[in-house]
Amino acid sequence: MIWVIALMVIIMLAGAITVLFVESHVSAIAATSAVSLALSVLFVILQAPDVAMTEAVVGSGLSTVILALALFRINKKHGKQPSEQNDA
Amino acid sequence: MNNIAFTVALPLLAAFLLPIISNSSKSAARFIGPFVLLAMLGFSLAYFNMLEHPVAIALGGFRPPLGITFHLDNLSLLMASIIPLIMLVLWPYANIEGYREESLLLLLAGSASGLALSGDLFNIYVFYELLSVASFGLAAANRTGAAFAATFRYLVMSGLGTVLALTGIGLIYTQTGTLNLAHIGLLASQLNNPAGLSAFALIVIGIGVKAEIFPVNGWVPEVYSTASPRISALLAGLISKLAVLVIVRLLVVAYQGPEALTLLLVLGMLGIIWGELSAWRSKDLKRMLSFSSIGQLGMVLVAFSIPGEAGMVAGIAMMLHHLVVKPGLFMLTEHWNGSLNKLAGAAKSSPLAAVLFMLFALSLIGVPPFPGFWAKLLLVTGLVEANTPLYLTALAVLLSATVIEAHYLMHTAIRMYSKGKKKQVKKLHQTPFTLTIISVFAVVLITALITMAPLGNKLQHIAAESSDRALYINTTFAARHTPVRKQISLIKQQSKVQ
Amino acid sequence: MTTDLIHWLLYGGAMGLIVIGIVGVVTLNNIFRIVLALAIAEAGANLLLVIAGYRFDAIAPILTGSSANQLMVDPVPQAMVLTSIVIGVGIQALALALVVKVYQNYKTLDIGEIHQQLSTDIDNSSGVISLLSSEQPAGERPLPEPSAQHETAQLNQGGDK
Amino acid sequence: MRNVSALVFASGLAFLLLVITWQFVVGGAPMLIGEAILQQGADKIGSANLVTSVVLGYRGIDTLGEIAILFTASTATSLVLSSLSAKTSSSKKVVIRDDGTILASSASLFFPLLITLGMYIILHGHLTPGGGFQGGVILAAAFFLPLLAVPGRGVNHSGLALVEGFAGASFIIIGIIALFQGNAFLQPFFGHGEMGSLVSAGTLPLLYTAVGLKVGAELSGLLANLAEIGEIVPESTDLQASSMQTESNGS
Repeated sequence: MIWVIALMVIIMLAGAITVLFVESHVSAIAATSAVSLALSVLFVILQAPDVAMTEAVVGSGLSTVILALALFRINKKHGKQPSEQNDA
Repeated sequence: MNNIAFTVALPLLAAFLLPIISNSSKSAARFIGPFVLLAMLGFSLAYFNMLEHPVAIALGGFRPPLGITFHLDNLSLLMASIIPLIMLVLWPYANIEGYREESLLLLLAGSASGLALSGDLFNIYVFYELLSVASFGLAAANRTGAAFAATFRYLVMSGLGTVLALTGIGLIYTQTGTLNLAHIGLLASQLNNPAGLSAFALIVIGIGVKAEIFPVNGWVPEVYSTASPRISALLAGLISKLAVLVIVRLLVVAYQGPEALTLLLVLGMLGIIWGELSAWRSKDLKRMLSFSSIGQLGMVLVAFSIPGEAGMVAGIAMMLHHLVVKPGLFMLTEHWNGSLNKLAGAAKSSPLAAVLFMLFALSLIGVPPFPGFWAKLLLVTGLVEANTPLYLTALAVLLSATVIEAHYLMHTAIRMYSKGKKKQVKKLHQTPFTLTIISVFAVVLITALITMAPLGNKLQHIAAESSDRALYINTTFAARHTPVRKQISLIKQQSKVQ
Repeated sequence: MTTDLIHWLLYGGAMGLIVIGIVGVVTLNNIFRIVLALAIAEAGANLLLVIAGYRFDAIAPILTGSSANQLMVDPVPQAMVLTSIVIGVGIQALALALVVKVYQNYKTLDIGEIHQQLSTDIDNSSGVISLLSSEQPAGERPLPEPSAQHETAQLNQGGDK
Repeated sequence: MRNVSALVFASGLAFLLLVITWQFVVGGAPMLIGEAILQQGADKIGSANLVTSVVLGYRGIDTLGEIAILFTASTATSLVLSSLSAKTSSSKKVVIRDDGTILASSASLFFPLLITLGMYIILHGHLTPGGGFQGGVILAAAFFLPLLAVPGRGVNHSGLALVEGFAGASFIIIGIIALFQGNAFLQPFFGHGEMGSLVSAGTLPLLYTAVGLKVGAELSGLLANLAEIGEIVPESTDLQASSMQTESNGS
């Protein structure tokens, strides 16, 4: 079991550091999601099934969707920006 | 049928139902907010009259350390009655765009009274978060780009504070195994170590985002300049005091060691220096008031860091004084929102407003007959009596801050009475509605001035009660689900036996 | 030995997440990324709470027929973490809505630029000549308009860019 | 400069936290209230899942605060985004893209499945892991999936408001009914029932249903608000430019 814990902690910390340094926003969102997933595995090991379920559903599901929607919105604007500058 | 839980439940209920009601009848929806606030006022005042001795109420009917308790003493009930009062005064009767803002204000009221009454660490955290989210919504309600950006920075800083506070709560729970404040107080000796003290520091910094404490107050000038004056008045006047109240409770119940007090003292001093110097440098009224509010809260913190009852009296006095004066000043910026230079001639266009400004400014500086003077006097005597090098340094900082404060406030006042260009003077006219709101605060201030002697006694009483750690703990553990009157007699019997 | 290692792994993981998250919030320049870093710091605090309720050889706090006399882990921190996860996602959604609106208004995600534009906006709306604007190149310096309101300030910004 | 000071601050914090954890032992926390709740929780509340008894029983008002926070966040989000959605609502129908029938039909297939799953998780919250929050998120997903599959389909916002209003209100009203019975606010009532059966644990399943519906409605509202601004912006540039124009003028 200790190997699972070690693996999950390493995935978690690596994911967190990735969020800080990776270039693309999409990868950053994916890394956050990975952190949540590893965290929910840890919660299962720590005998917290309720929390694990919530973390999996909310942390790596819902919040990823919310982040993706917001990013989608921002990118869409981003693509249009040059033409707007011309207008101005 | 009189239960204090209604002061939390009713506004939340109304806020939840407001969208539905406003869909069917807009005019009915407009009455709900003020009505609920009046009801809240009624509930808390009813308890205030009944209360001779602090009581605790176990919510959910579970024995105190297990369930969540509400702690009712003079201080918390005072705050719980001030909340609906001040919100009634600042309620946006005229310019409501939709139900959303009303809904957010009601949520703010409910969470604020929860925060004032709660005696459970995690419950305080939940209400604090609710308060934060509602205030984000209100701060962004102007919907300008600047308001969004300022609110975002506010949110990030607040979110950081949340993480720190939650870490602090986690540390306390790891060490004591409980969340109830009174129970933590019983186990306080376990917290007198680096881990316990850093938990306190983390919670102070975390909750301190709302209390405008020194390192985490970068949001203050931005949000207060971009939000509407009403919201600034609420945040600076009321919400910051509730955050301070939480810190004070924690200090009294669990952290009476010198380290925690020194931390507060140093943070308070830094806040005073930073706030007053920035206020002195600022060139427009809104930012000047925001920075001065940071300085004032620094003084409140310094006051609470004085050990014993003297500090409690001074702190509560400073807190209540700022609570009355700052909203009044912020409401003045509703029509005087330009730079200080543009205020020239303001006294001519609305003489009453200028007089009110003078009144508030003099009281804020601490000129003798006004209530602000007595509050500052309590603080100064407290600092002199504490008589250690650090407290005397704080005294020096406080006195020089007062000089700076006098300089910039009087400078502004003089500018108002100087002659301005005609075209500009017209724009500085305050509307009667705003003037009425400001006058309410002024009337409260003057009433306090007249009734200074009984008010001082009452303050002493409140301070003695709320700085008594044993009383807090006993009260909480006596909480049963019995009617309040019976509970009071029970506590009396117990204290006789002891 | 294994207990020690588990101890270090768990606390190291929780504290690591908190510190990485806070460093991210303080150092990152991109506001979208700051929201992500905040979520990570929150996850660390949640893990810390769950660890506080853990004990070895205990089962999850759910009563079943076979769990009569077994040791259970503490349910209180788990309930707290449930609450704080849901609170976190609410705040995250609000933060992202603000990010979208800030981006629409200021056309940038850089916190430094946003801060600068914000100060200029506030200065403009109150008619103070900005302290910051003297550091900007002359072309970007907004004209101090005495009657400028928020809207006009924004339009100026948009036009200048 | 800013980075350097931030790193100094962060390493200080890391050092502090490491010093603190040095003292702690995993599994060594005192657990005073936790132990007491493990002892008497089952008898007092009658819920097999003790986390549920803490969430809805011992710390019920925390949960009330929490659903209020979700409500506040959703209200504030729609307040923040509303200036836009009000303006583009007229152009809503512009973007009906055909994303293929497969996606749309699979979405409608998943809808009842997800609803059932969500309701199952909510109703068994007092027996098994899971409950109002988890089930609520799944309900939100169920309502959101068709929205993604068939862009341009509007959300019934007033219906959502109705659900979230009444769900939140019923949570509080259940709490107040306890008051009128002479108990404390949010005190669980009704009989405990037989431990482990579906109808047990007094008012807890009712409260969790309210929480689940509230969370579901709140989150679908949030997602719809965020998604609408992602989906609605028309493909044609002139329309978007004009909407941008009105927006910056009107804000």
